[in-house]
Amino acid sequence: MSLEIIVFYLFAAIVVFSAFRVITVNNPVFAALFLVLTFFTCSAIWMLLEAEFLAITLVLVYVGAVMVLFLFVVMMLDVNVVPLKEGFVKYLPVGLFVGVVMLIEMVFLITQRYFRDADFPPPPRMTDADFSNTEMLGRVLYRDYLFQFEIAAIILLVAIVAAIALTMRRRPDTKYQRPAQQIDIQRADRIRMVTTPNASADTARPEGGQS
Amino acid sequence: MPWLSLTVWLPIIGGLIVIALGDRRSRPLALGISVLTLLVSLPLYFGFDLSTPAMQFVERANWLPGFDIEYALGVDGIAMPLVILTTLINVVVVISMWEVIKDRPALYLGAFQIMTGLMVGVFSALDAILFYIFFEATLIPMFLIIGIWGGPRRVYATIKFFLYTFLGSVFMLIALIYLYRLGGSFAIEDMHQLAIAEKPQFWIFLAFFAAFAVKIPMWPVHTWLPDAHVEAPTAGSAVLAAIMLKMGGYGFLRFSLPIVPDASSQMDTFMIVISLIAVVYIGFVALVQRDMKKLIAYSSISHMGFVTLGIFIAFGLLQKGDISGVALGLEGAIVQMISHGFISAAMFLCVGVMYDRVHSREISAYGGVINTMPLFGAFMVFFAMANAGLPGTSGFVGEFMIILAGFRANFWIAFLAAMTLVLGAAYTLWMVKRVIFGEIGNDNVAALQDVNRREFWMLGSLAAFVLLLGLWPDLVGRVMHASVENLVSHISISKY
Amino acid sequence: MDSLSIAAPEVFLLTATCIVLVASLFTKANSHTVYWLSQASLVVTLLFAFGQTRAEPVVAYVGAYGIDNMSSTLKVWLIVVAIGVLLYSRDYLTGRRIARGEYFVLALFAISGMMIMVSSKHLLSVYLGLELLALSQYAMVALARDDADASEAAMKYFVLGALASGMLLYGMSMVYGATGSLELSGIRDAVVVGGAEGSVPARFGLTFLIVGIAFKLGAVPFHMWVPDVYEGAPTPVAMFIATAPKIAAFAMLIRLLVDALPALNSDWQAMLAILAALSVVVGNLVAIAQTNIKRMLAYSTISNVGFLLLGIVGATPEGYSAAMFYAITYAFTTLAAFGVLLALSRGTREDGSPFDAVMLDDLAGLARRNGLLAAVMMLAMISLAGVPPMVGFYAKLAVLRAVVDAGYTWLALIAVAMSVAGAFYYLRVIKLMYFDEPVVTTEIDTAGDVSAGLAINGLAVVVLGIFPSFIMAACLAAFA
Amino acid sequence: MKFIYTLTAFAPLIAAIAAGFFGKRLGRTNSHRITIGGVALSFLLSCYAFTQVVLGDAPVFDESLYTWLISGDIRFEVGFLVDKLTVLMMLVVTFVSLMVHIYTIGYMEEDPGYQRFFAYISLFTFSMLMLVMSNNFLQLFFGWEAVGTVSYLLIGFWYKKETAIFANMKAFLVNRVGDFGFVLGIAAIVMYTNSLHYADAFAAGPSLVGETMSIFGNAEWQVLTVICILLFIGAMGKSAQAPLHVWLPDSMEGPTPISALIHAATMVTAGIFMVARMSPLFELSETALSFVLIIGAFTAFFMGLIGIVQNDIKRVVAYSTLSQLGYMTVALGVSAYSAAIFHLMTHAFFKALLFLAAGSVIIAMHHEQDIRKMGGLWRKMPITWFTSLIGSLALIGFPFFSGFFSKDVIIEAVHASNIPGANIAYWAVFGGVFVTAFYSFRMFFLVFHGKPRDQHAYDHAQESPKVVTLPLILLAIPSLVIGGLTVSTVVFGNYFDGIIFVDEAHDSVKEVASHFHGAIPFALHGFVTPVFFTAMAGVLTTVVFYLLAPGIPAFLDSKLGFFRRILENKYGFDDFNQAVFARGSIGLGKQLWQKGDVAVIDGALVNGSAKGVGALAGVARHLQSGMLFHYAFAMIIGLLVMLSWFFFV
Amino acid sequence: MIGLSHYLTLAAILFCMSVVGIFLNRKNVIILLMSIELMLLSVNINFVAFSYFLDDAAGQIFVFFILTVAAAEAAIGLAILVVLFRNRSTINVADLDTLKG
Repeated sequence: MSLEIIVFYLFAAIVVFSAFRVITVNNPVFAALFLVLTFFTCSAIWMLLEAEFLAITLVLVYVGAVMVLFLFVVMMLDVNVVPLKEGFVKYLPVGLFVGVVMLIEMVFLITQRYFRDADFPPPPRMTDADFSNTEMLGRVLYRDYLFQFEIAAIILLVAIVAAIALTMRRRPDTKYQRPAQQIDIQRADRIRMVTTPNASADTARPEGGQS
Repeated sequence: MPWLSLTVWLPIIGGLIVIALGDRRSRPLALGISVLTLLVSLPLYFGFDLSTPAMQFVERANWLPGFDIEYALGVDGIAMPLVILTTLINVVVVISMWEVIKDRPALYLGAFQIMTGLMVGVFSALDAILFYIFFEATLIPMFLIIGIWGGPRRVYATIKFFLYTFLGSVFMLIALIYLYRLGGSFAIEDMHQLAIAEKPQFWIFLAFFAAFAVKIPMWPVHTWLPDAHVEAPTAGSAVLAAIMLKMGGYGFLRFSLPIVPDASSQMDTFMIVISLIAVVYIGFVALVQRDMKKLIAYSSISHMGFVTLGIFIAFGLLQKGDISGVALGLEGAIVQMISHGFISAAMFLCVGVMYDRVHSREISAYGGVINTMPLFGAFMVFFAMANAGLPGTSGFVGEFMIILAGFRANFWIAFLAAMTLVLGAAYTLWMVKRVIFGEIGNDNVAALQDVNRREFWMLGSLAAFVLLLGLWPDLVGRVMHASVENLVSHISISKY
Repeated sequence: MDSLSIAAPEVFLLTATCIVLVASLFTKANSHTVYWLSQASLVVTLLFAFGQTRAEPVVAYVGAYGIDNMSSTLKVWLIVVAIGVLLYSRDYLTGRRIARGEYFVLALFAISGMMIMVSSKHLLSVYLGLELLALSQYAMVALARDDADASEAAMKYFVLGALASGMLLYGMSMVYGATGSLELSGIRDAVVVGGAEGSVPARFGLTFLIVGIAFKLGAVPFHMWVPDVYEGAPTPVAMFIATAPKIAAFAMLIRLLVDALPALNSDWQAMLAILAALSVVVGNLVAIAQTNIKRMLAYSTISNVGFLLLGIVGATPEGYSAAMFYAITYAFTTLAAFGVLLALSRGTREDGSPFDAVMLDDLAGLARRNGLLAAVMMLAMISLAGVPPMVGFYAKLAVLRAVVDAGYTWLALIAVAMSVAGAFYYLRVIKLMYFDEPVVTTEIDTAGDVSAGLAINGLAVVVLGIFPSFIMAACLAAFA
Repeated sequence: MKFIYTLTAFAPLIAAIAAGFFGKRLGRTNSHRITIGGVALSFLLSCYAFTQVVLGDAPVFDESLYTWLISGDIRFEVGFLVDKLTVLMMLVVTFVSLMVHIYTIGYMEEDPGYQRFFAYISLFTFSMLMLVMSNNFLQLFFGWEAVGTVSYLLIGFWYKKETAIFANMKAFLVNRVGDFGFVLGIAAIVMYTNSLHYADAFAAGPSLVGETMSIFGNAEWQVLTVICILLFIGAMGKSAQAPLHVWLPDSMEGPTPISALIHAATMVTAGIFMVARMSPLFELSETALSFVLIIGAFTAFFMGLIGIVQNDIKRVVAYSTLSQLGYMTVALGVSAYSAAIFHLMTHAFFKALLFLAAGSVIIAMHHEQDIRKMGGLWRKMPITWFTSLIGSLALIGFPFFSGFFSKDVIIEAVHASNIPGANIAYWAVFGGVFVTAFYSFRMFFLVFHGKPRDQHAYDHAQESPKVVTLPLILLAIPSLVIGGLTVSTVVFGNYFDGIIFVDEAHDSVKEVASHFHGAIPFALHGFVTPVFFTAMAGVLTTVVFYLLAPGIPAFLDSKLGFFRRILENKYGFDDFNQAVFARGSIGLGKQLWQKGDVAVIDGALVNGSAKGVGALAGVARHLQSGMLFHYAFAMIIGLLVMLSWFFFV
Repeated sequence: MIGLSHYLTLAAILFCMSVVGIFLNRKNVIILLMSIELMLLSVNINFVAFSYFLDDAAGQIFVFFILTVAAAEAAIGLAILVVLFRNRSTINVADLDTLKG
């Protein structure tokens, strides 16, 4: 049993366990943290598949950005955690049954019978010192997948537009400063001349006295 | 001149114009269109070549090349009389609604014109899909006519009418597509030449049956008709009975018989039995109706039973080698359709004349109408007699021919069919007795005004046709011989 | 043809969208600038797309993207429908607290996404186009931010959509694994016909792909989002979702099943046959029980999708073109129906909230209030019911022909029988408009261009019903 | 000749159209002038035809006017066959019709429907002429139904009278029952001879002997028997043979002139005429002849009996008509066609006379028709009295009166016949003689003799105007003499040679003819026959009952009330029809409608399935629970099912 | 030695778990979103594994795009969640049942 196998099974076990916890824990904060764990271990498994760049990206993008976003939202919404358990047990048998049947079917179809290991021998190790997975991806990405890359950019733009459009609120009671308006001010806007009918001498020019 | 296309499209486009121009001028405009339509349809009769069974006045144009669907029109001796009937009734119907309709007359008149064009299309289409289109499209104006201008239960009636007939015809569509798959053509005449195995024939027959039996309507899929008739406005009832029902009979002649003769032959006992049930059972049902329109509607079903009877005794007679009887039955069926077109329209218009004055269709709301409306009473009695199949009126001709033919097939067929002589007279005359004769029934009747000039000409023209066809049915008979002979030749050979 | 001009419509539209996006920041909430800019960019895009209709089929961007007869035709119709969508939406958005600029921007993005789906020659392009469309739609549904129903609908749509695209992706990964290619042509060449054992992984992937496609189309049992989203979403958004994306989903179906996996047709034919049957039955049946017209139209969509799938079931070029015809005509027929609803949704209710015509009863007596709207709605309903001579009849005829040709006569029988049940609820709409007396008798006035648009739209339903050849010819050419 | 015959038939039609459509514009006088002119023209042309055909030996005219329709190889034509039988009928019809036209001027004088009435009776004359002149079954049926329709219109002439409009409907429907058989009979003829033309059918007749058809199960029926019985059912309807006689007494609701014209002289004899015309067919089926004989005998005797208890002057005559029609039918049954036609002719005159005389009495009594309220009128209205006497004597078959010749021949022929059933028939017709005499003179004495029972009416009674009495006189003449003048030619001569065909085996008239040595010896011999004694016995009984000892009838009444009630109920035919056919049909219709159409077809199947779909939709919509996890679950299940595909396919 | 099927099986397990998670979770929409992330992860494992065993960079590129899209999706999903919470004050899945039938 080689180290690779031990590593694979270890991490696979963690992936499965943490994924299981993601869908079973009560508290969404824990779920998010288990999801982080799943991503981490998964990234390790990708390392075994020599997908170094993606492994790093997974950690950076998912753990660093997406999961933080999740946690942020979870915290922000401040959901009551207590009653979330009910119903789960009731539907567990059905869920398990469906899941297990599906798994059996899928595994039956994808394992040794059709995707035989013999038909898919592991490729020769990229032992070249100057081989870079990142560089290889970069070349392919920017040469062959330029078009899709652009679309992906648009998708991100859509996400930005959408997220802003949905969540940004202009509250009516929010106070804004408008510098241009502040500067562009006339005397008449600020001062009202008041003439009192029974004006006495010492109050005859109150404003004039102040300016 | 493309007379057929003119007859189809003139009223359709004219109807749209009527709708578009609004209510103010709609009446004369619609009348003009209907008369013009009648005029352009007349060359079909007078220019008709009696000697050939081939389609005449054929027009073809590429229409949907991708679908293999052609715009192909043409008439033979079976279709042409129905086309003329349609245009004739259209004029009468326009006259009938002249003053009667007050609510949105343009839409009403326009809908009738459009429907006329579509119905002419049904009878003259040579392409199965074109036929289907016209066949179905007629539902829309009728749906609106009943629904908008109908009686209190109009919504129920019109939706029932639409769905019932729609259900029937969609299966026909599948059958037509299936036939296309077999023969690679949607042309009806090509379909006539197809060889079809036994099982498919049976299913195709069933599909056609679903469409046409509902339309004509046969027992037991008839129940939409009384409701539709009762709720429809007068003119709607008239057109429905006079022409729409004929589409079913025409369909049997044009599709069921020549395309699937073997299946038709196998099913003929069944068809004859339900036709006879229609004649007898419905006769009894008509007897007890309290609503005049319902009574006439049931009488229509009973009369249409004769049509299907005349059509389907053909096979038994063919087996006996009795070609003459076959022709008698088939021609009788066609004559019966034409005649019923005039008589049922007239009966409904008669009820309409009374309804316009008293606003009731109940038999019990009348009595002694002839005291105040002698002229109308004369018309009503005349049409009632025609409805009861009095010789000398057109109502007699078809029934007589079919009874003659039925006797050749089987004594009991003729026996049961001939029961209409008694039943038909019973329900019609009993109604006449209660409505027309007797002392003045109530104040409404006492206040009745006799028919005005418009109504007189409307009923008078129908009476003239009823009489003309009764005294000289050869006017219609002569045009159909060649086509019927052709039809007989189709059904006398197996298509396996 | 250089690769830029191959993607010219998309490139232009995306660029224009960015301009619109910027413009929307600098215009007042109730000005029509953004609307006109959007329409202008769509019109120009239409010209670009039209320019491509006669181009030779070509693939560019290393097999990622290309144009062929189908894509160019579908794009034209997509844009035409989209123009109608924006036209009908305009007045509704005015006066409601729905972010208007964003609506147009997201709509334009979604249209780009659809155009990309239509032209994709590569699994990744399909996926990205799909996501571009889907993400825009999720956001659009939620645009009515103060509407609890809209956000519920958006959430449901989002979760189910993500689930579906997850499944689609899983299928793509399997297909990739089985064939070693992401290009559709590569996949087609790699899946060998007849090798029963060898094609199993691809078939396995195919199952997941079908889930993704069926979800996008709204076929039973992947349809559950449709009614809720139609009902919950603001009507213009529901209209948008109901129309153009069906064309795109159809294109995706063709790309994934016909272009990529024709060798597996016996598998997907059977699956689609069942989906089609279920859709037709469930769609028509449940629609009968509806009182909300948007929801009713949703079930109508489901049933019509069933019909569309019938065309594919035959797996013949005629069938594909029939389905394509169906998708196109369905889109603009539904557009007319929603257009009328939007035209009706004006004024306020008694409590001061803006009036939305969503319940069937809101249509009561429409014929007396506005003849044009009623007529257009009636034409649309008759067409959807498949009654000749409306265009919907030809669409049904074409798919039925395809399905009968393929020997699935039983399927055709189920379909037509259910379409009769379906006719009932379409008729009910006509009944309400024409036979019933209006509750509110005020006349409804619509903007001139909207009236004109609706009139043209309604007329198209009839005229194209009588002369469907030119669309049909294009559809046939797409699969010639 | 074609033109003349056409004009003969159509002149009354043209007159009818003129009076019917333009009656108001023409006015009363012009209307009756036109119609009388039309019928008179017909009569004159008939006379001309008679001279040509009978005296001048013109060839038999058998041509078609126009082709009505062609279908298959069957030609439907409208045409005339004019032979000696036809001209005889034409003469009778046009003459009686002319008399009735003239009579009507007086009878209907005050009626507002004056023009309409003339139009109707002219139309009737046309129809009847079409019937008798037809050369084919189609036109025969046309005329057959047309006379029925005019009869319908005329019975219901006073459309306000509830009884009248009930009677006309009843008449039409009962006739339709007969027509039902008639049409089937025509259909059978067309089926087996492939032609509607008389000549073809008669020519084909002999070849059908022995041919059979199955009707009930496997029992084979002689085709000719079936045809003849079916045709005769038609005749039963029109000629009011039991059990289809029920309409005729009720038809007396119509004005009296039409009772005379239609319901006594012409229309009701159409059936007799038809069977005589069809003699070449009937002769081929002994079974059918027996059937005819039995029906006729039953009608002749039992319908006459009912006449005894009637008190309405017209109904007495009506039952007498039924009975006399029975005699004619009996004659047909024993193949004495010529005798039947002969009796038809004489009966036409004297029965029309009796009816018109009754009408004259009714006018005098101011539309009182109950004979129990009359009496002693002979002093007031001598012409009516005298002509009535002639009519009554003719009716009872008093020697030398025309009725004697015809009736005696029939009775003799029945006696001589060997057709199965002839024995019974003989006793029926023999008994009928007594009955006839009894009711005839019962009425005669009650009306014209004895003390006036209603003094007021009697005081106001007076002889009718000339337009009424003139026809009476003109009809009385033939009633008196026509029998004696023509019996030797028509019955015993060769008048019907080549027209009426009698099988040697059935030829009962030949047997009678062997004792016939001229009209006068025949009549003289009539005084010493049992028939004469029987008739005289009947007359004497009435003299005793109604003139000498008026208490006897009342006494008998109290003793024999049961029989009287049977007779007054007309053996229950009407009640039976009303209960079984009328109510039965309505009940059946209601059942079929409410249970069949409304409940089963519409309720259960149509609306039921619609409701079912609706209910299903209501249930199905709950699948859409609104729950996100259910939606997801549906998708997952969908996926799972499709995945499972691989394991099952 | 670890073959392709190992990775595929792992992905399948993750896939099924996410599916079950979506079905079983009736309380918290956020966990639904996380389940979807799990599903995408399983797809990614598939792609990476295939990419490795087919020696083809396309698979990894696909994963790259999936990650990008997933991030955008998460952003929009969470934005919708926020909107939903504002309107309904709950993110309980079982409470999202106004639209039904």
